[in-house]
Parts: sequence; structure tokens; C-alpha cells
Amino acid sequence: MSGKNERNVLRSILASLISILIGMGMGSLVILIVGLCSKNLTLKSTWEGIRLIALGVFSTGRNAAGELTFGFNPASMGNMLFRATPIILTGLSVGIAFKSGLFNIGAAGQYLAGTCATLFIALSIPSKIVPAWLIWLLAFLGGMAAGALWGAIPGMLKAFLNINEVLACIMSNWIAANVVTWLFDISNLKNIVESTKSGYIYKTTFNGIATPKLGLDKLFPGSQVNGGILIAILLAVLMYILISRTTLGYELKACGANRYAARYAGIKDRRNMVLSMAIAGAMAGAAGSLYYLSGNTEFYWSTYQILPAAGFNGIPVALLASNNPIGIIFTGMFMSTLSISGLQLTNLTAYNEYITDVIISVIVYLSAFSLVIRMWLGGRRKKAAQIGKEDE
Amino acid sequence: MEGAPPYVIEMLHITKEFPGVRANDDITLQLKHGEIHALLGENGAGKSTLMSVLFGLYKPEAGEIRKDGKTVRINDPNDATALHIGMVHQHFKLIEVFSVLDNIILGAEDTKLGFLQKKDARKKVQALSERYGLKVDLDAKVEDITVGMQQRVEILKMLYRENEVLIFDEPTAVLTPQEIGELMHIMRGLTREGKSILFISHKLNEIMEVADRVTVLRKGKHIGTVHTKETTKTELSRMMVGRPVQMVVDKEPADAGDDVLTVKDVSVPSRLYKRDAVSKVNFSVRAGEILCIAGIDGNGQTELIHALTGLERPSCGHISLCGIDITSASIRQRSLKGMSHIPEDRHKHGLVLDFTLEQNLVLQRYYEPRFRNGIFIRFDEVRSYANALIRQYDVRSGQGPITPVRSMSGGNQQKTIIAREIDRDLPLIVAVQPTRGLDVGAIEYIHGQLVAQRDAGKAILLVSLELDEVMNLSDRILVMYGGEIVGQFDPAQVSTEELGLYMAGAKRQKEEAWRV
Amino acid sequence: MAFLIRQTLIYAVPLMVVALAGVFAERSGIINLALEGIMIFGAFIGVLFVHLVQKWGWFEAAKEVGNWGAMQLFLLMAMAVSAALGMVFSLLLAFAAINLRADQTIGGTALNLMAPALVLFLIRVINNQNTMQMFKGDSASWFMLKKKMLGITGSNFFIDTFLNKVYLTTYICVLVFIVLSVILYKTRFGLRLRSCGENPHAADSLGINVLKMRYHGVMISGALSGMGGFVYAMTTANCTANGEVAGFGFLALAVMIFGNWKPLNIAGAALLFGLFKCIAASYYSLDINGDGVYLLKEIGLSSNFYRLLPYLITLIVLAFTSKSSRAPKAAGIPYDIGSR
Amino acid sequence: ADIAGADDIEDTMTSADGTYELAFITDVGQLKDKSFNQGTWNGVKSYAAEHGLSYKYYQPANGDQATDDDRYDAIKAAVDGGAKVAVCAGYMQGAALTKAADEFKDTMFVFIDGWPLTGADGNIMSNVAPVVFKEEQCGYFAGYALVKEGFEKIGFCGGGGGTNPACCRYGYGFAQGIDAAAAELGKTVDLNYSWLYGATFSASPELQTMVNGWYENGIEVVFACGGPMFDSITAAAAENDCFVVGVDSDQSYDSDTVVTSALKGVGEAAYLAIAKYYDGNWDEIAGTGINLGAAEGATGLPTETWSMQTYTVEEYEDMLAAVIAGELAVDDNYENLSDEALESVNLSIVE
Ligand SMILES: Nc1ncnc2c1ncn2[C@@H]1O[C@H](COP(=O)(O)OP(=O)(O)OP(=O)(O)O)[C@@H](O)[C@H]1O
Ligand SMILES: Nc1ncnc2c1ncn2[C@@H]1O[C@H](COP(=O)(O)OP(=O)(O)OP(=O)(O)O)[C@@H](O)[C@H]1O
Ligand SMILES: [Mg+2]
Ligand SMILES: [Mg+2]
Repeated sequence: MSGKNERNVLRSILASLISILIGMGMGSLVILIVGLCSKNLTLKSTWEGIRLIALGVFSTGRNAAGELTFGFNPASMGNMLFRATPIILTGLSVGIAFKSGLFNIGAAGQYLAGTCATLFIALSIPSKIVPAWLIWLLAFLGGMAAGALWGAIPGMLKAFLNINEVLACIMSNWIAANVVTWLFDISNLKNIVESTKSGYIYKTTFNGIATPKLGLDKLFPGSQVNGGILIAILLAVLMYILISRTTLGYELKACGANRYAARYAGIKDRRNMVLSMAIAGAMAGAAGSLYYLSGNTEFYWSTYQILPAAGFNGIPVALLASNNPIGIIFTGMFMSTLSISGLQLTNLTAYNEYITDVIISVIVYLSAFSLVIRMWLGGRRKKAAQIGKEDE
Repeated sequence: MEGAPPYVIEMLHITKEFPGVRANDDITLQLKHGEIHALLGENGAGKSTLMSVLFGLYKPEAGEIRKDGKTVRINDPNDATALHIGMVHQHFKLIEVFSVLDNIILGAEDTKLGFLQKKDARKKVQALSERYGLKVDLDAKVEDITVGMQQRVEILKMLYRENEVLIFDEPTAVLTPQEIGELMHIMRGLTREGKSILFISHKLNEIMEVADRVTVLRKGKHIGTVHTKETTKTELSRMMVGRPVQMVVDKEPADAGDDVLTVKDVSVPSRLYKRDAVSKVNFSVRAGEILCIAGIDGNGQTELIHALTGLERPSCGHISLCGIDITSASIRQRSLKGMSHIPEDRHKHGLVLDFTLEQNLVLQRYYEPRFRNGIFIRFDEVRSYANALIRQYDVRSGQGPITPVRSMSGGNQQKTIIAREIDRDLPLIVAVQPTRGLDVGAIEYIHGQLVAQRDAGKAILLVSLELDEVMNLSDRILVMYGGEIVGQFDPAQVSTEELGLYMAGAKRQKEEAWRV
Repeated sequence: MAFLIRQTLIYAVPLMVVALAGVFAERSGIINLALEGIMIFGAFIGVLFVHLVQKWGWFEAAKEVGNWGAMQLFLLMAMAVSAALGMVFSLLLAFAAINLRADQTIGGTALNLMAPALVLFLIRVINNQNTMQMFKGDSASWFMLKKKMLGITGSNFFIDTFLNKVYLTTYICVLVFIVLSVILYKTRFGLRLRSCGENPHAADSLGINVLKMRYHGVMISGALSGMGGFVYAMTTANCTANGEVAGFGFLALAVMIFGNWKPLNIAGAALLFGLFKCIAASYYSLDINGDGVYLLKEIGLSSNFYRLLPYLITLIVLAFTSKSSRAPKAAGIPYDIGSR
Repeated sequence: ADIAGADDIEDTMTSADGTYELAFITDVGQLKDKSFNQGTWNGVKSYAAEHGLSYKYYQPANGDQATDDDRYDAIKAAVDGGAKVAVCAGYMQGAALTKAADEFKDTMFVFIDGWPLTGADGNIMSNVAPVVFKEEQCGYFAGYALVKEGFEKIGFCGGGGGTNPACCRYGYGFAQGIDAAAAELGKTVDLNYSWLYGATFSASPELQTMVNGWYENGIEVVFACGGPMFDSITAAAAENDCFVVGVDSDQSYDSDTVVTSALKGVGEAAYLAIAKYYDGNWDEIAGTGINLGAAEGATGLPTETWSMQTYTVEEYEDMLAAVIAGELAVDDNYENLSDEALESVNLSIVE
């Protein structure tokens, strides 16, 4: 009986894999074209570039003969997990909103809101008085709450004033960027006395706050990984349970799939819209919070003209996973794998990391018509399906 | 028309298939110069499809079209326009925010260097509108004018293109009786000016009144073509349905009990216009009876039902259910207090098409203790409940409870809603057009279910546009016209003709005569 | 005051044309969320063109002798090239949205991600850093029109505001804006385009090729935003490209909605936004009355405040106007010929 | 060394074995900023070209929002990539370089605008050679020259948001130079002094608009003290037919609006430091590094390319000699900057 469902999941995964392959293919093609057009770049370095795109996370540098070497690279692997943490969470943010029919392009602003609240809490409460773990917890929860609040605003604008959420989110992003700049501008958390920086906020380690490593640093020596990744995975599992097992999840999905039918069935569609955006915002807030609570990351506070990329990376992560929270864990890791590849590419060849952004954008482009791809896959399988149907 | 070939249009042996449906099966239709030729058939008989083929919207798998005796190819609406064939679609194809004039010239614009020459166009349209008596306000926006005027705009669009063959797809379904009369008048005027008209309807009266000849379709097949002068309504309806009609539902007289739903002085504002769509309506529905609200579409039925079920707020008045005031109760509260609702628009309100069948079957009760364990849904309970309903109500689908509802047929989608609403076993069932778009078998089934519920002591409020359904099912009839209730009738003591007069606003009872 | 107006126009003009770009797409039925991306791409193309042409020395001689007419020709060529390539880039959206009936919001987002990625990748490959500049000199000394060039010696408000220290791009854009607005409302093409954004089924039944019209809409949109991107880079950023346009594409989207998809309102909204941008950057030295009193400086509000004002106002205005605001009805809905 | 001509050396080279001996790492700035980073890079390239060495530029991830970790990763990549000498430009490298230098003892680091770094063992690390400059001197020269030239309304736009010591020294020296010349001439000079829109050193429309407003209101010349900010400021100057003072390198080649540039020999310093390593003289600069000023020929004004009409080369050279001789000392403690301290300057700080 559930054969159909499994087939659907399989088909989604296959469609995503095809998108990924085409994306990587396009990236390789760009590298090839650039390599062929540039007189400085040899065919060998082009081939190296292509190999790094595919296997960058396993790159271990070059051997004495100058050949690329590959193998298990604990630092890259750990950094991959570290970078995956915020984008899994922003992916969840986008995915949850999608499930209830909303396009949350405001994850960037919610991420900033979370970052701001977290840093203020983590740096303002003296750890001499309050135990560090408690400050950590307060900062994390504060970040999630701020994200939730910031997400709820476009949710409310949509629910009660019928303002398109895409537009409300875009505006709220830029408002967040300016408000955060303003708040830090008038705060005294600016990184002046450390004397090696300008325009940054203290790291949270300045106040003795950092996410515990939970032994992951032993597993992946030389990397920045910490317990945040486990929290992200835990939140993804919680979101999965919320969406697929609970009455609230049922209501959110109903609102997303057909707002009018949900209202007809007595579901409070407006409240759910706000709630869903608030949950989405909490996820994005958690992303910013965990990223900066790692202790070794610094926040550039004069952010009014730049929005954090993590917010937008959530979109491809969610799309690629068909908004399935468990799938998002994997697609988030895939995206951060790509960004590690990009770094290796910059460091080991004359190409640069932006090629991985090109690949991601191609993947998003493809996922815009993933339905077509899925249908195409379905078409090829129709015969098999029909035979299957007769069996039932 | 001496010397001219007898037929302006001939459609010979047309076959058109859709995935799984043969909508037109070897159909031949011939249209004479200057005649009004009606096309008659039940829902889904293939009338619109045939006309769409003629208008170039669909390509037939087989068959031939001739214009003035010459074989022609019509691949798209441009070809049809070039052959002076025009069509007024079942759903008007107008741009709501454009002015009437812009709508008329769109696609056939006169230009100089690419710039629109609206002055000339305006003169031309004014001349046409005078000649055929089609009164329109050229500068009004389409969204601000009445449906009748919108139809005149559609007709002017055809005349502006100098069409000779005019196709009307169910033009009367949306009109008030006066407007229908006007349209008939206009159509006759058009034929006098040498136009030929194809006219789709499943209303026998209209056809007998205005058409010269009738072609009857049934399930995609050509049943016959007859002169209206040489046939009767009974004969036509037999041809249309394939067996003698008189679909009478077997039912005992009602044994009405206490009031379940009471509606007092309820008014509902209109969304489109600055007036009330429903004004000061009073009635009550009693246990064990089927009360039917009859009326032509657009006379306030939808708004009234929305107010009763909580989808909209009434501007004044009181509604009570089983003695409890629910005027401002939420939808969920109404539902908990005993109202189930079979909605008018099953795709918009009734179903979450992307959910599975079982998810849709618990749409109104997923929150009940039986289906949840704290905050978690009990999937095993949902599954067994869905299986039980599917068996009991004979809902057919590809994969049972996990079928996506979107992939189910219209009849089974409706059965899903019926099963869900009836099984809740609540004292009041509000059913709005429960059989719309369904085939005879499905209709019979649903009618049977409703009567069974009535016999079980439920109060049923039925809204229907089909007079036959109204006459068959109801124990009491209220007629709505212009947002008001204009009469109450006992189906056994009133004729459809009499009801029609009330529905058209031609007659009206004094309120005291029927108000309880 | 002259400074305020000039500087406001500098910010308003790209917003205006790019908002009109959004109008052309949406009026044809395609939501173009990719305005930002196409602007970024257009800015890169225009700057690259200027850079290369300077490198090849085509206008070297003309620049030496101060032939400002030739410089304006050069500028026009760069505008044309960025418009053309912007149009080409927008075909990606058109293909996905029209032929494949893809989700337009996601397709637009993809382009918004793709443009900076591609642009930065190429700039880094070409230039070894994240910005691409003119090969030599700056935009003002190459392209700006000053009154002495035009042989004007006098000075009055009109001359100082509109004929001195201005770019030809401003007037070209205003002209293009007017011409296209007229086309949208007064020509057959415009009428048909608008009908496709409102009711494609109706348009189709009248023999209008909806897909073709939508392609035209998106392509015009792409050309306008590509050009707008270059104009932005040219006039506000000294002809540099760095994979961003400071959210101007999104702001243009807001301007479009703010202006209710109508050109005249859009021009007004763009001016308002431009004014705030200008105030935010230079409120400290804005002598509005021309009497040497810097009013805004006296008020003493933080520049942060002026910077977030346009976004805040957009939201507030949307909150009040969302009821009466009307997007083209069919915008965002893929049109399926099979469904007629 | 012909460092000025080094712009023509390719920025990208591909070595046969995929390793690069000389590495250059920026902090947040852009490589081709026409001043600080580009100047340093040119020094690296010149040395490499003259001695046939391989070289590569490493930019930390996250562009102008790079963090210590990103910079550490870039340095590590350079070391992994076979760097023998890594030139790290920018004072923000401090934390990352401390970590990296302690870890990679076999690689020599040149820390431009830096200070001696202490390793984990508490000793100053000998594989780091910090290079600092007396920016207050060239700032002073420029400010003095402008007023002598006849400018009376002057602006200063600094990068780093007011926390970059090098930029602060530049600005403070500039103000002192203006004050000295104005006092000599017996007039009062207006000075607009701002760190606004400079935190990332990048060019921006906001900066261009702001400076445009300054020029519009009578400012005649602005000291563009922060890499790529130069572009926004020259654009505004060209619009208004006004002037700019360049920074770090001789920027008169990049814009006709440049009257002069406050030179600081970053390229020469990089070249010199690399040469010390290859000549076996690293010990001379190890750990404690060098502080370069007019005496070493590392700060000054480019008299061949400046466009001064009134102020003469002789006057400048007299002043330069006085500074070299120690007769004229410019205060480098930028905390002392204030309107009161500058008697002949009408200082307005824009924030
Ligand atoms: N585009 C389509 N794709 C698939 N099936 C279709 C399509 N259009 C119509 N059909 C099917 O073709 C058959 C004939 O439909 P058609 O619309 O011609 O009926 P009709 O006689 O006009 O009915 P009505 O009175 O309800 O308008 C129906 O079974 C319908 O479901
Ligand atoms: N307008 C349409 N466009 C596309 N597909 C259609 C359309 N109308 C009907 N179909 C498809 O044609 C098939 C038959 O639909 P239809 O509703 O006519 O079923 P049916 O056999 O009449 O069943 P039921 O008796 O339950 O109504 C379904 O698979 C439906 O999806
Ligand atoms: Mg029909
Ligand atoms: Mg059917």
C-alpha cells in the first residue's frame, strides 16, 4: 500500500540527484571554458579544477610531485559539518514555511535578528556572575526568539493585511540589516580594544561563552566543528516529527496546500500562517545563534549593505530536499561540502570559490522545474507503475 | 440566400479524444445560413468540446470541417476568426480591468504605426451596438458591469470582427430571466441580419423558444438532429438522457421535528458591489426535513450559506443552531455544535487536493481525541477509519486511503466529501449543489444518502440550481431572488413553471403568507 | 537644492527603469523576481565593456582631445550592450517560466543567486579580486556632462540642476521610460501584452500568442534591468562591478508594487526612494534651503535611521494600500496552452 | 627594484609543481586597491620576477567579512602550498598570524602594518617580521603641502572605521600638517574629518554621495585614506573638478584629480623583507621587525608627479630633511586629535 509513497520519495531523491549532477556538470563546463580561453591555465589545471569540484572535501593537498592527493581529511570534514550547521537550519526555516505554502525569503533577516540577540545576551551578561552554560542557553533561546519574532512580522503582514510574503520578507531583511547595524553602532560591544580588528563584534569567547565541542574536535582534529551540528540535526528531527506526526503539522500542511479548505475545516489559517513563519524564523534565528556561539566566529556589524549568505543558501537546501526536514540534513551537508570544495579550489588552483555558487544557482534553477523532471522520471516509469497497479 | 450552398458550416464525423475520454465520437453537425441551431446534451456530453474544435482551440483526431462547402483547416482561433467564426465561451473571456472598448478591439485592433486608433473603433462599435440593440457603456471597466452587459460585450466582440457564424456556449446559465429574454431577442435580430448561430444549452424551454433545429449529443455521440417545430420537450429529453426522465427519488413524506437551524433577519454584504447580497432573510430548518433553497445562480445563495457556515460574517441578524446562538461563532465552534457542510466549490473549499484520501477524510475530525495521542496524530486510527468510510460509501480510487485526491474522478471526490460530512452524524447538514457536475449514477447515490439522513432525523438545508433536484428531494422549498426569500412552497403543490416565475422575480409572495 | 535634486535623480533613475522592467514582465504574466540578478549581470557587462574598450584604446584619441560627444557615444554603446546581454540573461527565466512552466519565484531566485556567482567568478578570474573597474580614469571624467562642455557659461537653477554635472544616462533612461510607458498604453503591442498578464485564456482565444507576448515581456524586462544595472554602476558606483547592486533590484520591485504597476506612480515612488537614499548618504551636508543651514544635521538623527526609512515606508504603505493594490491577475501563473 | 612597474607582471602564475614559494595574503582589502595591498603585492611580484620564484595570492574566504579563522585558513593554505615567505598585509592579520606562525615555524612571515607577535611559549616569534611605518609623517607632509598650495577647505576620509592604527596615524599627521601651515600663513582652515562608510575600505555609492556633498559645499580637496575608497572619492572629485590626495602608493596614475599622494613604501618594504630572507639576513628583521619612516625613505610625497603650483619641491625637501634630521617631530599618538589642539584648524568630525 505504501509502495506509491516510497516511489514518490525515491523519485524526489532521484530528481535531486539529477539536479546536482547537472549543476556540477555546468560548473565543470564553466571551468573547462575558462581554462580553454585563458592562456595562463593549462589543461592539467582545468582537470584539477574539475576533480576538486567533485571531491574537494577529500582533498589532502598536493604531494611532492605537485599532484593533487585525495583521502580522508578530518579538518575539511569537520569544517564541512561546521559550515553545514547554519545552512541546515536556514534550510529548515525555508522548508517549514514552504510546507505551509509560504516562501520565506526572509531567512537572512531572521538570521541577523538571531545573531543580534544572541551576541547581545552572550556578551552583556558577565560570566563571572552567571554560569557560562546558562548564558549560552539564554543566548541560544534568545536568538531563536528574536528570529521567531522577526519571522512572525511578515507572517502577520501576510495573514492580516494580505501583503505578499515575498515582498514583506525582502523588506524585513533590509530593515533587519539596518536595525542590527544601528543597535551595534550604539552598543559598546564593538571590537575596538582587541586592537586587531575593526567593524567586528567580540567573539563570544571574550566572555567565556562557546558551544561545547562534545568530543567532535577529537574526531575531526584541526577543524572548527562543535556541538552545534548535533543541535541542528536534533532540530531537524524535531521539525520532521512536528510536520509529519502532529496535529499542528497537519494543520500547517493543510493551510499550505489549500488555505480555503483549511479555513472551511475550522483551522485558523491566519494564526497558522503567523505560527509557521515564527517557527521558520526561530530556525533561522538558531542558525545565526549557533554560528556565532561557536566562539571563534566574529560578526561584522556594519552589515547594512550586505545580507548574510546563509539566509539565501537555505533556499536551495530546502528545495533540493523537497522540504523534507530529514532530507535537509543531507542537502545542507552537501551544500557545505560544495563550499569546502570551493575553498580547496581557491587554494590549490587558479580558480575561485564562486564557481560553487554558480553550481548552487544552477541547482536552484533546475529545482524550479523539478516537477517537470519528476514528471519526466514518472513518465519513464509509468509502464512499470501500471504493471504494479495491476498487481495491487 | 439563393444560389448559396445550403450550409454555412459543416462538421463531418468529428472525433476528439482526451486521455481516457472520447469527448466527441463521430459527430456530424450542419449549420444552415441564418438559422439558430441548438446543441443539446447533459453535462459532459461533449458540446463545448465540439464547439472548441470548430473554434480552433482543439484539434480533432478525425473528421472534416467545411465552410460554405469548402474544406477548411482551423488550427487556432486566428483561423476561425479569418473564416468569420466567433464564439462566446461558457466562461466569458474578458479582461476585467480593461474598458469595454479595449475588450472589444483586443486582437483585432486598428493601428497606425503601431498606435491604437480608438476613435475609429469607437465609432464602429457604437454603430454596431445601435444596429443590434446591444446597449453597453464603452468606457466602463468590465469588472464593474453586470453579467448581462458582459455578454453583450462578448457579442459585440464577434460582430466587431464581422463574424457570420456565432457560437454561444450556454449563454443563459448566468443570466436573469429578463436578460434571457433580451438575449433571445438579440439572437433573433442577429439571424435576421444574416448571421448564423450555434447555441448550446441543456434547457429545453429556451431551445424550443428560439432554435430552428436541435442536434442532441449524449456521452460524446451524435443522437440526432430534429426541427423544433416537429418535436416535443419530452422527446428531446428522452434523446438527451437516453431513457425516459423523471428521476424521482423514492421517499416517504417528511416527519419534521423541532427547529434545528433558525435564521433571523440575516443580511450579508456583497463583496463586489456596495449593496447587500443577502438582505433580511428569515427561515428555519427542522429536524427530519429537507429544506431546499431554489434560485438562479447569483441571487445571494452563496453568501447566505457562507454566513451560516461561518466563512463570512453577516452584517446583521442572528443565527442559532439547536437553540444556541452561533452568529459570531467560529467555524470550528459551529462544527462542534452540530453543523456539517458540503461546500459548493469542492476544489476550493471541500478538499485539500494534494492530501491523500485518508487525510481528507479526517479533515473535520483530526483533532478529536480518537485520532490523536496528545499532540500526535494516531495514524493507525486514521487508516482504519478511512478504510471503513471507503468501504461504507464505496469511494473508488487507485490506491485506497493513500491515493492523492487530486488524481480521483470528480464523482469520487464528491463522494469523499459526502462520506466525511455525513459520517460525522451531526443534527444539521448544509449541502450546496451536492451533485454538480456528476453523472446520473452518482447523483442517484447522493440523493439516496441525503434522504436516508433525513429519515434518520437530521435537518438538511439544500441549495440547488437544478429545478429537477429541488422538486425531487425537498420537503419544503424557499425561492431566493435578489438576496431575498420571495416565497415558500410545498413541492407536491407547485409546478416547475410556477417556481420559475418566482425565481425570475416575476412573482412574489407576501412575507406573512409563509413566514413561520 | 540642485545637488539634492541631481543626486536624487541619480538614485531614482535606475530604480525607475528597473521597476518598469518589473512592470513589463508582470503585465505579461511573469513575476520577475530576478530584477536584482539581471541588474548585477548588466552592471558587470557594461563595466566589462567599458573596461575592454578602454583597454583596446578605441576612444583614447577622442578622450585626449576632449571630444565629449564621442564619450557619450561610448556611453550609449555600453548601455546598449548591457541591455542586450541583460535580455539574453533574462531568457533563462523566460525559458523556465514560459516553456517549462516552472515556479517563477524560484526561477527568479535562481537567477538572483546565479548572477553574482557568475559575475564574481569571472571578475576573480579576470582581475584577481572581487571588483572590476574601468581600465583607466573614472566615470565622471569620461562620461559626465558639464556645462562648460555644452558651452554654457551662465548659472541658474535649471542649468545647475539639469545641465551641469549630469550623465546622459539619466535623460536616456527618462526617455526610454516615457516611450515604453506610451507603448504599454497606446499601442497594439501594449494592449496585447497587458491582456496576457490579466487573462491569458481570453488573449489566447482572441488569437494572441500568449507565449510570444510573455517572451517579449520578459525580454524587455531583462533589457531594462540590464541597462538599469549598468546605469546604477556607472552613476553611483563610479563604473565598478562587484557582484552586487546594494539591493536596488529588490527595491525596484518594491517601487513597482508601491507604484501599483503604473508608470506614473512608479516614477513618483522612485523619486521618493531616491530622495531617501540621497538623504541617508549625505544628510550631513545637505543644504536644502540653500542658505547654509544644514537642517537634517541639526535634527541629529542617525544615518541608520534614514537608511532604513525607504524599506519601512514601503511596508507601511503596503499595509495601507494592499487592499487597493492590484497586481496583474495572471502574473505568476504559468500558462498552459493545453488547458484552454 | 622597479616596483612601480610591477603592475605589468601577471597576477596569476602556474608553477610546474603546483607549489608557490612566495605567498601574499590580504586581510579584508582587495588585491587591486591601487594602494596598500596592490603596492605590497607589487613588491612581492617584483622580487619573484627578478629572481625567478613562484608566487601566489591567497584571499581569505568571505571577502571583506573574513574572520580570523578565514585568515588562518588562507595562511595555512599558503604554507601547505609550499610558501617559504608569506607576506601578510594588514593589521587585522594579528590573531590569525599569531596562531599560524606558532604552528608553521619553518615559514617566514612578513607582517605589514604589524607588530611583534608572541608565541605560545611566551617568546617573541622569530619567524615573523613586523613592518610598521610612520604614516603620521607623510600625512603631515600632505596636509602641510595642501595648505601651502592655497587650499582652505579640506576633507579627510579614512578607512577602517576609525580603529585602524595606520589610518589613524595618517589622519592625525594630516591634521597636524594642516594646522602648522595654516598657523604659518595666519589663516584658519576648515577640515571635515570622517570615518564614515570606510569600515571595509570598499568604495560605495554612499561614500561617493557624501563626498560629493562635501565638494558641493566648498571642500576643495579630500585625503582618500583607505584603499578602494579612493575610487568613490576621485569619482566625486572628478564630478566637481576638485582634488584628491592619494594614499600609500603614488596614485596620480589612477586619476587626474590627484594632487599628490601620501607615500608609504609598502612594496619596497615587502621586497626588502623577502630579500633579507633570501640573502640570509632574516635575523636582522626577525621578531622585532622594522619601523620605517622618512629617514629610511619609506614615507614622503612623490615630487615628480605631484601637481603643486605654489608649494615648491625645495620647500618640501627642506621639511623632509628636518624630519629626517629629527628637528621636526610629528606626534603619532592619534588619541590627541581634537579641535582644541589644532589652533588654526576648524575641525568638524563627521559621524
Ligand atoms: N481539456 C480536457 N482534458 C480532458 N478531458 C476533457 C477536457 N475537456 C473536456 N474533457 C472531458 O470531455 C468530456 C466532454 O466535455 P465538454 O466540456 O465538451 O462537455 P459539455 O457537454 O460542454 O458539458 P457541460 O454541459 O458541463 O458544459 C467530459 O468528460 C470532460 O471531462
Ligand atoms: N478539464 C479536465 N482537464 C483535465 N483532465 C480532466 C478534465 N476533466 C476530466 N479530466 C480527467 O478525465 C478523467 C475522467 O474524469 P471525470 O470526472 O469525467 O470522471 P468520470 O469517469 O465521470 O467519473 P465520475 O463518475 O466519478 O465523475 C479523470 O482522470 C480526470 O482527471
Ligand atoms: Mg460545456
Ligand atoms: Mg464525471
